[in-house]
Amino acid sequence: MSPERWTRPGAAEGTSGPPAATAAKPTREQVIAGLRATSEGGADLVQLLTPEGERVQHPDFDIDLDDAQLRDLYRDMVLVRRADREGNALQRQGQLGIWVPLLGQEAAQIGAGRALRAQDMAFPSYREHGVAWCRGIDPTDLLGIFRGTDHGSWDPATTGFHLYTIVIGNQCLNATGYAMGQRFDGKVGDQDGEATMVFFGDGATSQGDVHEAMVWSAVYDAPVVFFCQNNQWAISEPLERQTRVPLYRRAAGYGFPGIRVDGNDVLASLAVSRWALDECRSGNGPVLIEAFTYRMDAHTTSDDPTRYRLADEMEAWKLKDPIERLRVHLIREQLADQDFFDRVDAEADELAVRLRDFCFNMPDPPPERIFSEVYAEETPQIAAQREDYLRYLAGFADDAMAGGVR
Amino acid sequence: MSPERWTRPGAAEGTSGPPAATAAKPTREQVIAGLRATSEGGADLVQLLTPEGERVQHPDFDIDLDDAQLRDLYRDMVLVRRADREGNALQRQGQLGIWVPLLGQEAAQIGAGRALRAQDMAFPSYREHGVAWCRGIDPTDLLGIFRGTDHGSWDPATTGFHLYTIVIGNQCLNATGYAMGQRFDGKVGDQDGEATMVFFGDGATSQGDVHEAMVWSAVYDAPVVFFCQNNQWAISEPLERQTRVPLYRRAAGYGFPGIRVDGNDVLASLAVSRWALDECRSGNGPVLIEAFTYRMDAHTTSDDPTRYRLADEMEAWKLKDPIERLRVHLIREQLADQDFFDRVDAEADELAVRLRDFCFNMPDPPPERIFSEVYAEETPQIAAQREDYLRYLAGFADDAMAGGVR
Amino acid sequence: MAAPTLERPTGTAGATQTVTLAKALNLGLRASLERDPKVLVMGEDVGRLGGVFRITDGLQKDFGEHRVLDTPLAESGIIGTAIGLAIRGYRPVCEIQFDGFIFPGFDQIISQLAKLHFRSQGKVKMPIVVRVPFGGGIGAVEHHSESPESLFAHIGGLKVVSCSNPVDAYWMIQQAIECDDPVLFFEPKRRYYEKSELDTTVDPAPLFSSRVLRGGSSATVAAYGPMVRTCLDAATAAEEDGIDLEVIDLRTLSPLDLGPVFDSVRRTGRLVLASEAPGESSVTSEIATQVQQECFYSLEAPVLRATGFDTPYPPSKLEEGYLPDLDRVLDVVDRSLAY
Amino acid sequence: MAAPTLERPTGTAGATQTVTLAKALNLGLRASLERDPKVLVMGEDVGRLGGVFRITDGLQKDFGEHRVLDTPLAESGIIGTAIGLAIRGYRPVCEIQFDGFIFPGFDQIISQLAKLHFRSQGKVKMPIVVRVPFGGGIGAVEHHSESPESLFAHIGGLKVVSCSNPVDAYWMIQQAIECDDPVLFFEPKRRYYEKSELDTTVDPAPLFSSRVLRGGSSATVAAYGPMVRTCLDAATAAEEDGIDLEVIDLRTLSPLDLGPVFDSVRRTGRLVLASEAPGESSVTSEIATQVQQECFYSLEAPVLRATGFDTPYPPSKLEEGYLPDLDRVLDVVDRSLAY
Ligand SMILES: Cc1ncc(C[n+]2csc(CCOP(=O)(O)OP(=O)(O)O)c2C)c(N)n1
Ligand SMILES: Cc1ncc(C[n+]2csc(CCOP(=O)(O)OP(=O)(O)O)c2C)c(N)n1
Ligand SMILES: [Mg+2]
Ligand SMILES: [Mg+2]
Repeated sequence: MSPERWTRPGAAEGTSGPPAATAAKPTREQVIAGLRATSEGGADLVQLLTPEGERVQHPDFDIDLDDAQLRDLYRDMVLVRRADREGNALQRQGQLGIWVPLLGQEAAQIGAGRALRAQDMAFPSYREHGVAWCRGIDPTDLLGIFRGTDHGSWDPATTGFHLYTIVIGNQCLNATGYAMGQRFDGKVGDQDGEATMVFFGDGATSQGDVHEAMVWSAVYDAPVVFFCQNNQWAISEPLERQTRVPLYRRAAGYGFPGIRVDGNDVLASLAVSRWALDECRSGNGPVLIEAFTYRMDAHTTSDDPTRYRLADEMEAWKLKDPIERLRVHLIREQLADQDFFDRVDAEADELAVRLRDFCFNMPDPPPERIFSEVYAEETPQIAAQREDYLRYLAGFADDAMAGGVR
Repeated sequence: MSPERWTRPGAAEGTSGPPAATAAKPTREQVIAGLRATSEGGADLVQLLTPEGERVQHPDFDIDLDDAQLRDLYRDMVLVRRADREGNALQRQGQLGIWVPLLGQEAAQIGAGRALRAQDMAFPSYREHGVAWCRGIDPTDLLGIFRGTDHGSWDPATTGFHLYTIVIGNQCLNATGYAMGQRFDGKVGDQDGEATMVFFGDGATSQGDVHEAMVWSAVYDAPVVFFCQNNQWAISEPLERQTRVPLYRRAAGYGFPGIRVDGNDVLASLAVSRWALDECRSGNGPVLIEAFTYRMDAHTTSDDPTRYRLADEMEAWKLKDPIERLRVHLIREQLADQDFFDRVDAEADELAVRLRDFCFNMPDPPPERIFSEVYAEETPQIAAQREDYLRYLAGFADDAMAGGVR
Repeated sequence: MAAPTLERPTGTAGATQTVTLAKALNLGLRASLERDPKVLVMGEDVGRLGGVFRITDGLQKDFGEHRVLDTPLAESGIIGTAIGLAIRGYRPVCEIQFDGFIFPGFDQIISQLAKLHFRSQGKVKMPIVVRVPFGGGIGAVEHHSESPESLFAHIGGLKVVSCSNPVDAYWMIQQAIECDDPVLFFEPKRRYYEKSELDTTVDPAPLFSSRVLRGGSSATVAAYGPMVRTCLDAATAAEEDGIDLEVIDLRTLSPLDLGPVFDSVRRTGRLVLASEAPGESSVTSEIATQVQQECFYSLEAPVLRATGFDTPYPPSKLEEGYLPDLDRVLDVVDRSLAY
Repeated sequence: MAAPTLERPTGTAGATQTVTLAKALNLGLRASLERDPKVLVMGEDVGRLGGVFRITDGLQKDFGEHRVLDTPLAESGIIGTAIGLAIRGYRPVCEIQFDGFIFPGFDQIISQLAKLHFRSQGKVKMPIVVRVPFGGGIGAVEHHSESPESLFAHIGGLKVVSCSNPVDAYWMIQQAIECDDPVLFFEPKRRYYEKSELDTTVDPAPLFSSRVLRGGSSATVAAYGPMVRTCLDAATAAEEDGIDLEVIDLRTLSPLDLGPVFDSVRRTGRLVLASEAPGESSVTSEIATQVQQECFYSLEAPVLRATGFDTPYPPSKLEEGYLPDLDRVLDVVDRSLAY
């Protein structure tokens, strides 16, 4: 939006437009076609690498990466996918209560995650294992949540990565508040400034909290990038249960930029994310990014997607696989040799084994953990309940030793 | 939005536009200028009657009213204003606990209210005395809320006017659900269909509920007109505490039309409301209308606007008074003579007297009213609490008769 | 309490079948949808998927997209639009996917759902059921194991019930839908797959009534939802020690139906309340308060409780310790008997 | 309980002044804003207007727009962004304009504010105060007279307090801001304009403590917030009838500090609890439950309550009847004494 638009709002927007033109409510087919259109490469989809691995130009966004950087992105995606598959397998083997797969969303997450700088803060939803990876969180640190030993074990302050948020949308407001703080602290205003990025899904866009976060961030010029991974599904509900029009369009209604990026293109995701974060650092936030991608697995290991979506859809998206396209690109442009691919695969195997070993050896938390850190200043009530409970448990041990029954 | 836009989303929207262009975050001054611009008659403001009472054309909206209809609109506005002023006075005299003035918003409300048909449903906020008037609710029926004898006494079903809703934004979802019902009932689809209109303020647009209502209504094609009275203030907070860009623009992000109308122009308000309701009846809903107007009095009788806004602003808006401009128009075009104006004034005087008399004679509700209609099927607990309480009260009477103390 | 007015679905009259609690709810919803065209089912994933617990399995297929609605992902939206639909004359049954996700819808529940009947003095009815799978014990992640029922029991204008077994599930969901008041309907999710015989020809008890499930003389134990099974098991275990427990299924949490509890306590002199929810300022506090008041001279011990601790719900590896189990219930019974 | 660490603002040391409860809160907020640059005040109309009750009067003028924020109109937004600011190291004090408007912010309070410290095992602190003017008696329209404190007292991870007089208001708000846990701070709005002497050199009592305001031997009466004054007046009135009431200001509702209540009841044998909130499943239920447990052998009468009815708050012409007043408190005292 050019500055003139701000002083003469709506002059060229067409939204107050002729009633005759607005009179056509879209049919369901039109809605679906509109929502899906860009998956075929609509004009508004930012793409730098085609599904066939061909590097293309975009008039507004570009990125200049050397060969090593391209290989690193590939490595990131492969390792993250492998960790994800291992998590899934561990759940199947009864080692985890549930797993939330990211399969298919590696490019969106690695692109965004690698755009973040050390001074930035990220607020994930519950599927951001790829972003976690970029923030230096070891995949083993994720296991506790899904095994049920903790609710997230890393330190948000030192990692720049908030704990997973499960209540849909909540984190968008928390991130906005954090970004307001970055601004209040005077850390925004030049290219070395700080920024915040918040992750949420297509389904989440319906929640009031996401709206309020957009309102707040616009009003306070908060340096926050709203990174929406539109993976086409909210559990069993397709995108058309949440919106008539592509999600990136919401931003215009709040007065900040909204961009739709090919979420299966790690280069585009990185380029757009960097640009958006830089905008925020410089004080031009917020920005909305819609990463157009696909959930290639079930919603979680508890879900059965065969009940609600067709295998065809999956097959179509497999052709756009985020890892495959970079692999083809690296090969075609001779940026990596077989040795590199073998080394990455070996590294992935090691990671999987390490994850597995770690998981099998995770101790159960002790009973007093139920009561720990409920408050910064513990209440006498919690202390008493812990004591009572431990005394009660000790009673069993006594009984057992005394050969007592029940 | 033309059908083509639906199939090729964003093609001509410019929202994914060049990063260089989006990079300019508006300054506070630009925001304010942008938000206010159309009050001076921006291109996107629908106006049919200028502040000077001159009838103008709009390329998209027009209305054809005979002289009697124009006079009726004038009468509506005068009577509603008079009732409003009387409510204010009654509060000052201690007859009401509080009054919520509509002063300045008569044209927005009468335009919208007179666009509603008998089969339509309206969901007010707490300031819609003008809409209530159009729905046939006698002003005396409003007094109970502000005197504290009831929470609204009219029947929403027979009047087509829901009870006042005080929790900001709630009614937008309720209205959307009602409109979904109109659709499910098969009452939508032609020019005789049903529609719903919901009223809320500029401040309300920040609430999650308003967003969710827009999401829902778009997804279910609900025949609901969102009628936002932007009176520039949410208690002490000016519009720029809620948004960077004009509010009608939100609609585009949800995929339905948004129109900004001169809220002090009863003709424009009526024309745009009719169009929007007809769209809804025909099945092309929802529609957002932003009525650009001004709260010419305090937020409520408990408020002191001198603490937060300048008298200048008020003076500027007085020149755009909704009643004055229609009066000038009627005179200039010789559509009404002095006798007409005198009769309306006399009628207003009568109304004021009637309101006053009614108010002074309102009985206090009996104590058992505390417990009445808590449930459709009363619980034994409520019944018991009522009995206990009435017995307790009877005890005082006994004491008094027996000359008892305390 | 009005007599139940439910007609039995003719097709299944006289049929006795073995059903899970989940299936019983499904059958109950189906019966209500069949009986009254104004009944709607709405929520996240309730349509094509049949809900994450499959409680609404097959309903969209049979009743269509306008009777069984997959909604956008927002709980305030679900409750808020259900209210509008109710004003229009519908009887929406909303599913909240998990207990911990009812809070985004809390405002509409408190400010509109609970108050509209009173506000309008009966002119606006709110025949809405909010179904909430609740409680822990299923090894889930955070926010999926909560017991927020007390929050609703505190609010005038709402009714709150919880079923504990398939037979009650089948009838209570239909009765709740028939009720002209808003009903928060708490379903014991960890009992969804427990089975029992369902004979649809036997008349159901009234919705807002408690029931003595097992007579006993040593002490009274009262619970609701998932803890009822635990308490019955505890009573069986206590038998071996010669302790004869009376077990009451509260079924309704607001209004409470404490008549059977008072009667029982007057005989046993002792009451233990069990619930998964934290005890602090809860439904069990209310029951204890009323019982000490009504049975002041009968109580031989204070009313005691076995509840969840006053902490957030812990990671699932700890839930076995958090949730009061058979042993903890009996421990509290022992403490009661020790007075 | 840690000793209070508040330094007295040097400027006003030793000064005794007559202040209203509203002014005391304003002074307390001012002292906190002065003491710690991380303290922020945020909410609807708290800036230029100074809040609808003028509690934040003059603060934006003196501390600037980045310390005292007029927020957009959305309570989930207020709480949700305050949480982010707290993660960033700020100590936000949120104003909720009226009790009935806290519900749109309920989800962020329950799901994030209450749980983040536990979720992160202490790595994320939540030093946030949510100020809520609460209760009735001011002749207001719907949603402006509610007493929702019990809902928060039920939730682990939150702390809930209420002040009843200017001196406590001055100190408690500062102590709440100094507390590293989230504190729901309930202000008795109908007492905003009651006055007392404030001597800022006298050491305050710890935040999470109850206090005996008046010794007595006939029965104990405990209350919080706006009902404390009512109970003190009731005690004065009862004197004439030779009834000697002990009055306790609970001050903290979660954690409860019932030590003084237990001590008192062990002496008097009788307890009457008073609150404006509906009694059902409330803080007063919890207190009754604990007292019948701890003082089982001392109680000569059941714990009784004088509370709001279990209905929605009525139109204001009826609030005098709805709210327990001096007479209703004494009526319940009489019933207690009759045992
Ligand atoms: C407030 C809330 N309601 C419901 C849920 C249950 N739930 C978990 S994930 C999910 C779908 C989310 O879809 P989307 O936002 O698209 O993210 P995705 O899972 O596809 O990454 C739902 C409904 C929840 N976690 N929080
Ligand atoms: C949820 C909620 N929060 C706060 C309030 C207090 N309040 C009443 S009116 C108002 C301002 C509303 O402004 P706007 O939406 O612009 O409507 P207007 O009063 O200007 O007509 C506020 C904050 C409320 N009623 N509901
Ligand atoms: Mg999704
Ligand atoms: Mg306004």
